[in-house]
Amino acid sequence: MLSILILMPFLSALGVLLPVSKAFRLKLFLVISLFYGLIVASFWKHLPAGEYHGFIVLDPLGLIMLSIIGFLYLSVSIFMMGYFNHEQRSTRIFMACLMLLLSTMTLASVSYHLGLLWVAIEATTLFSAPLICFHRNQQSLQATWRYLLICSVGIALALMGTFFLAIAAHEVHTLLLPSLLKGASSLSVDWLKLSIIFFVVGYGCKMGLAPTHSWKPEAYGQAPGMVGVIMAGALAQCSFLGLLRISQICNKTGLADFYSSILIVSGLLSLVVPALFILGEKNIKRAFAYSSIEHMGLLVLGLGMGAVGLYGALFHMINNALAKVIMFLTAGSVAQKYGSTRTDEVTGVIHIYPVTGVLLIAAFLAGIGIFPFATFHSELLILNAAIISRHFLLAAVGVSCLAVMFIGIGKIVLGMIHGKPKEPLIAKKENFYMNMAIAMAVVLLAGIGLWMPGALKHLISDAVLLTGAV
Amino acid sequence: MTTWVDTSCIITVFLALIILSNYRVTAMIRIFALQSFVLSLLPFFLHAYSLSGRDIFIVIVTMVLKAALAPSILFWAIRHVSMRSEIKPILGFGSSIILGVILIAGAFWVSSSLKLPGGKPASDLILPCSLSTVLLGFMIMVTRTRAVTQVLGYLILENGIFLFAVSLFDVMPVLIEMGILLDIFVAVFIMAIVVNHINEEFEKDLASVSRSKMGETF
Amino acid sequence: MMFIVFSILSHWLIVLALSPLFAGIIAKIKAFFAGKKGPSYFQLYFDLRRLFMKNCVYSRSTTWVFRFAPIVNLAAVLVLSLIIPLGSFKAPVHFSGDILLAAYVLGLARFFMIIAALDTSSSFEGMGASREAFFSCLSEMVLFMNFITLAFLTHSISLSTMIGADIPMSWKMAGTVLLLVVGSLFIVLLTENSRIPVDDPDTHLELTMIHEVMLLDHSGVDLGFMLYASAIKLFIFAGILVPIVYPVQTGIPLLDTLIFLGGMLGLSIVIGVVESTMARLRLNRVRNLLLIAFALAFFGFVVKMWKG
Amino acid sequence: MEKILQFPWQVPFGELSLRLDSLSLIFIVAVFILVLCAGTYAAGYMRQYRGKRPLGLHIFFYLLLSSALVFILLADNVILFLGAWELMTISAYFLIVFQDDDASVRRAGFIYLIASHCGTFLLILMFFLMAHHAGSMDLTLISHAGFSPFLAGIIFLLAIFGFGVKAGFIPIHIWLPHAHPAAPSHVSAVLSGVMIKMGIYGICRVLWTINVLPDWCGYLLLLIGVVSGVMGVLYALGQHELKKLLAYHSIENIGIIAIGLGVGLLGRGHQMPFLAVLGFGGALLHVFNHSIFKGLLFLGAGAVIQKTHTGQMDQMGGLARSMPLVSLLFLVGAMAICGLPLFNGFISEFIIYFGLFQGLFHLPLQGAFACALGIIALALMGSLALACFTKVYGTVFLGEPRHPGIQGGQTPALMLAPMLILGGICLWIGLFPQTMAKMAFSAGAYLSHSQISTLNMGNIFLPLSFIIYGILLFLIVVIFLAGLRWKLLRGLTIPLRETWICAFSQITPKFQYTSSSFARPIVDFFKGILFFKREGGEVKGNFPLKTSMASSVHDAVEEFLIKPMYRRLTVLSKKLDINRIRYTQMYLMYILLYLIFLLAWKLK
Repeated sequence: MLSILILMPFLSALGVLLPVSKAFRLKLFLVISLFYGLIVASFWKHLPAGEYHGFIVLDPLGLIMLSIIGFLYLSVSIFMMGYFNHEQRSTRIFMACLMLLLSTMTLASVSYHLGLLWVAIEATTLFSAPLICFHRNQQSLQATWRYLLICSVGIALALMGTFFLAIAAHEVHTLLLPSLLKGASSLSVDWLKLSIIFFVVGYGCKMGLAPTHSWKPEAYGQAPGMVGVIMAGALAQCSFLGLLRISQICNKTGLADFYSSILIVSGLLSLVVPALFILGEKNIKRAFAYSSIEHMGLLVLGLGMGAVGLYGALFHMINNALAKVIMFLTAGSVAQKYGSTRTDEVTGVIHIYPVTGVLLIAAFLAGIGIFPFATFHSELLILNAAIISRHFLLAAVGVSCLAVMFIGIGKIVLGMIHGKPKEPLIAKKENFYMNMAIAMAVVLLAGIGLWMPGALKHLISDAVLLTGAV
Repeated sequence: MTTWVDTSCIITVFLALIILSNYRVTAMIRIFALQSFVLSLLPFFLHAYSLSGRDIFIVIVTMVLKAALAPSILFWAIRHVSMRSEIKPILGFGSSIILGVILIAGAFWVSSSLKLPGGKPASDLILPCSLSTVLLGFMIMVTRTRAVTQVLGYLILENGIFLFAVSLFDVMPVLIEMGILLDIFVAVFIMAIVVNHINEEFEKDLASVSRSKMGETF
Repeated sequence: MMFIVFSILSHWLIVLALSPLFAGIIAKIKAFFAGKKGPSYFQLYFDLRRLFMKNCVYSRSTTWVFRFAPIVNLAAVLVLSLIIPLGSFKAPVHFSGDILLAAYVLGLARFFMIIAALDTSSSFEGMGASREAFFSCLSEMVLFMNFITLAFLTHSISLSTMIGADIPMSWKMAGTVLLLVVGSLFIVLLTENSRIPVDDPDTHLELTMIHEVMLLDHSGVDLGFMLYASAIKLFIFAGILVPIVYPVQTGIPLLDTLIFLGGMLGLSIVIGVVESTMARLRLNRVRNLLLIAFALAFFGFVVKMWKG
Repeated sequence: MEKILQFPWQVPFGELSLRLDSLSLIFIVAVFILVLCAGTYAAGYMRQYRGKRPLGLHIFFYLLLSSALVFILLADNVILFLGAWELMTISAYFLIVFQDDDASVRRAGFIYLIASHCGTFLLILMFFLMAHHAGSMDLTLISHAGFSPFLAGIIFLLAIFGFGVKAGFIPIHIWLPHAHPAAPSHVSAVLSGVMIKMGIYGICRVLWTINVLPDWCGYLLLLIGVVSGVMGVLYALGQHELKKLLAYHSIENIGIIAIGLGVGLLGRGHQMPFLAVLGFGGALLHVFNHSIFKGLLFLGAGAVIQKTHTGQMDQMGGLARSMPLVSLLFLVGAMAICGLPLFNGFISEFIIYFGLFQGLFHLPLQGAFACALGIIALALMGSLALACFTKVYGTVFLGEPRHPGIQGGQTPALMLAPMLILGGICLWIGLFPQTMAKMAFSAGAYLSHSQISTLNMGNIFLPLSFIIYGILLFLIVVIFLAGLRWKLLRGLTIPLRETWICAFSQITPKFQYTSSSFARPIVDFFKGILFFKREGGEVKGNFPLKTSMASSVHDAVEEFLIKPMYRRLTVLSKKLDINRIRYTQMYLMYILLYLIFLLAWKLK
């Protein structure tokens, strides 16, 4: 079952590469993501069996990740139905890469062997690079380059981390997660510590934790909206999955405090740094990129704060993904309508494109975590975890960073929503697919915020139990 | 055989140091090729008496990838974008040497507290040397402004990792193969450079690209 | 019930009857100091009678506010007068907090005075109104400071108690406090009733006018009401001041009233003397005068606190 | 009295538990009255925008705001409270920026949003501290937990700042004077009438939850009240713009309320339930009254601005003749806000005064001193407010129009009716205060954790009834005098002439005192704390020609604290941003350094 899930997108990528019409590609893409979504949904009933002697296993953590990926691809594929009506550029490579990315991310979220996990994440880097330079102009190429360089360094470091882990686990003689956990007592602590550090920095590069975040504003700023969604919502969180796996090991080997102290430091950095950068920003996509750094920081902080924080973090993973769908897709549609994403060139959206305007409002509220959007709850959960674990100062700093973030993003987005538009005030017709794709996410996120489904609750608490956090 | 291993480790680090202090691209590539060649011979030295098929495979693949393919791609790249040397060295010869030495010292310092577990290691120089090669490679990336040379630095870093991987040959099965995957990955993205002419774009000094243009999408 | 009504009416009778005389006496004193014969003591009665007989003239730009203001003004001072004990211990209306009612009824009157002045759209009256508003802020502050001190002294917020029975005792206990209060209250009296050195009640046509200039456009009955109101107001303030400085109580109502009137006479003389010996202050000095008054009252309060 | 309803609500820590107690009751009544009145008014007022703007969105957010307000007042669960709070903040923002093509409006809205959201973050911290200490997210349960003085102090400070932003305490009031003029009038009415009261409600809720607070809290609250009150009314005097002036008056009234709360807190701290009830009750009654008359004033201002198309008082004048009913209602509101007898403002101020005097008599020395300060401040505020509103009424409705463009006109009944209702309530409470006073006192008793039945409330109700008799007597006298005047003038034809300004012949409206010139002496007197600026105005040469003078009062906090801080932050982030353009390898270096830092930190 799982291997189907991995292979299906892979094959369809090959199919997409064939010289077929754009419409066909879009339809194929939609169908594939629908299937994917359905399969993942079926997993909610009962988890599938592991495959390849336990190299590929789906556990609650993986299921959370897969559901996120599935929903993201679904909404993106719907969005593209509308988006590519106006694009002349060839979509062959683009879609193929998206598909390959899908399969590799799936692999990453189901791989139970840390080496395999690393391979998968390396592959995602390779396939996501071409997506960024979809518009082949200087800036996008520069962005791609920075992304490649930094992420490949990250990957190299992660590889070293894997090696160190291997040495630490020389008695277990395998990197399969269950056997690592079983033989946790036999792991040599020094090497484990070394490997943890390299993992945090390495996977941190992919997550875009400060100070390794610098590629994010560039890449997200250049990439088309859909790519932003996939990267901020799914890709970054895949590498967070890597950190989660590490935390499983740490909780077993009594290195939890060591790990959490590192996590808290990098989380704090990733809260502070974007707050410093955001106020000078004018470009909505870049602003969203900064906010995504902020949210990654929140995730890491949550992970560093024991069970309550982890619960918040996992919940926030989902909400953040949904919020990113709303934010980047809306940004994408605005970008396509105005040919710009700078707040001083885009004004009065609500007057010309009422629906997009409303969605933009939703994007703003979801992004900064305002009730009823579920991001509100998960942010509160993480803050509360900070207070429960008696990191009062941390909570205060985090709160003030969030406030600054709020100011920065608000200045940009609200500036776009309101104001006297350059064109005359006639409401224009909008594309149904694009708005629907976004509206889906809006409804879902608000729904979760108003009434958190029991299944979700259980899934998350299972995941927390799985990691053995206390 | 340990002496052979030790010497090859030392040579690797030394060559990395040379590259760090050198600014002529062609020379750098050649030295890199030499370093890769030495590295790719390591499995022989490690298992001189009990060569397995896997050893042969590794040696050949690495030799092809590191010592032949990567350098030639790089040469192709610089020919393609017609650049011979770095425009302006960020660090002078002396300072880069000193920096490199400091990094090496640090690497040894860190690894002094770490014992390679399981039996007696083939050579106790492997860990510090690989670490210092990694750091030196990193340093090269930091001090070079050109895409190609940064890639070169990355390759050095990656050689360091390979060195480490080789030492883990029998600790864990698949690790070296993963290292080789990394090689392929790198090779691919050097292609990316050339195909996308990133370097031509980079002929314009990045610092001169105005804020607005960087901030601009589309 | 009947008794209350009766006492209220008699109280009003006294006030209405005597207040013009009080103003007259002061005028006479001033004339005497100026070496003139001066108008008769009862001049104000004649003026009022004349004014009540006369017809009004209104400006085109005025509204009902302008016509309504004099009524409110007079009504306010009449209600206000009920809480002033004239000679006896208790005023016809006394309850804890009556000073607050008094102050705010006065405020009501002031409110209408000012907007009536603005209603005429004349620059002079606007000027007067603005100054009235300003100085009343200060004088009200001073008034309340005095109330606080007195209240703190007597543990009551009813005027009849504050300036009533145990004033003689307080003189013994905290004479200095009362002294300070008296000083500051006297200044308030001068300001609120626009006497020299703050203001000149006799001229209406000077740019330095404060209160009086607001009457410029009133005529006939309205002017009558206004003049009567200000006369009563003066009488009231005097009525607050006298029992404090002159706390003689025999217990025989009639006698007490006479004593009280004697005190009033004395006070009128004092006011007359002050008015004729002092020169008008420059406007921006007035506020300093008021601040001094405030300082006095506040100092009194502090001293009282010190004594505990 | 309190009722608690609980439903399951499946969000983290969430529970849909609602409580209605005498504290929230008085607020809820105010909310319902004002929201309904303003809504009706809006139906008439927003006609002018039909088809020009997204009215649907506006209505949606108006309803959202109303329901959020109710939920805040009913919420017994922290998450529910915070959620409703956020909704209120956001929906209010979108109501404020209704006329968003005007840059100043956008700016105002944004300032509001920033300020209140920062406040919200403080609140989040505060509530979580409480919850962490009490081990529950349920306010009722939290109220049973005991708090150490230190923790209680911290929470109190967080509450003062977090809720104070919304309530508009000086110096964290900056959003208020921008937002109120920017919003459409019915919105400003709701904002100023009830939304800022939510800040007060929050503080009350905290006072209720933490029933033992350190002594200094009461003094702090009282001090804040004094400062906000006096500064607020002074700033108001300095304004030329009608709604901005009203906005500053909201700050003043919040100050009065805070004074009341402070006295109540002192009373509670010193085990003087009667004093506590007086303080809290007075404050809460003033909350109610203020929401009524301030609503009335804003609606009136809206009716005026709708006709004159400007808020500049220096241009208006003489509107009483063209819109008599509006002017009458505005007068009612003005007298009420000045706390003059006959209307509701006086009642609540009287109660607070009464409480202050009680405190003066019975509290220990420093308490007595604080109360004296409060009394003086109240007196000063009262007379300054009087000056301010005589200025408003005199320059807007009386005299002659100072600008040819100014003329009034018919106001639709849909807009007049709600104003009539509000005015009626003002008069009702002014003449028959018993009902509302009882309600407020029971709320005050609830807040001071004391049984009202054990107290001798006659001590306050007796004076109140006397007050009413006094007012009635006053009315009788007025009627009698009016009758007398009518009798004296009967049969005479009253001639109308030009205003006599000392024999000057050509009189033009330019002669009139403007609002600025009216306020000038006071503003000058308080120059020191008002940052009063004048440009131009000096006459040059022997034959002076045209010259111009402009004066303005600047908000110190905004000018000297907020603006520079924000500017600094932006500049800093711009600088950093330039850094971003540098070579990629700088970032590689950061990574390297980070790695080395971690290695050095963790391995040795």
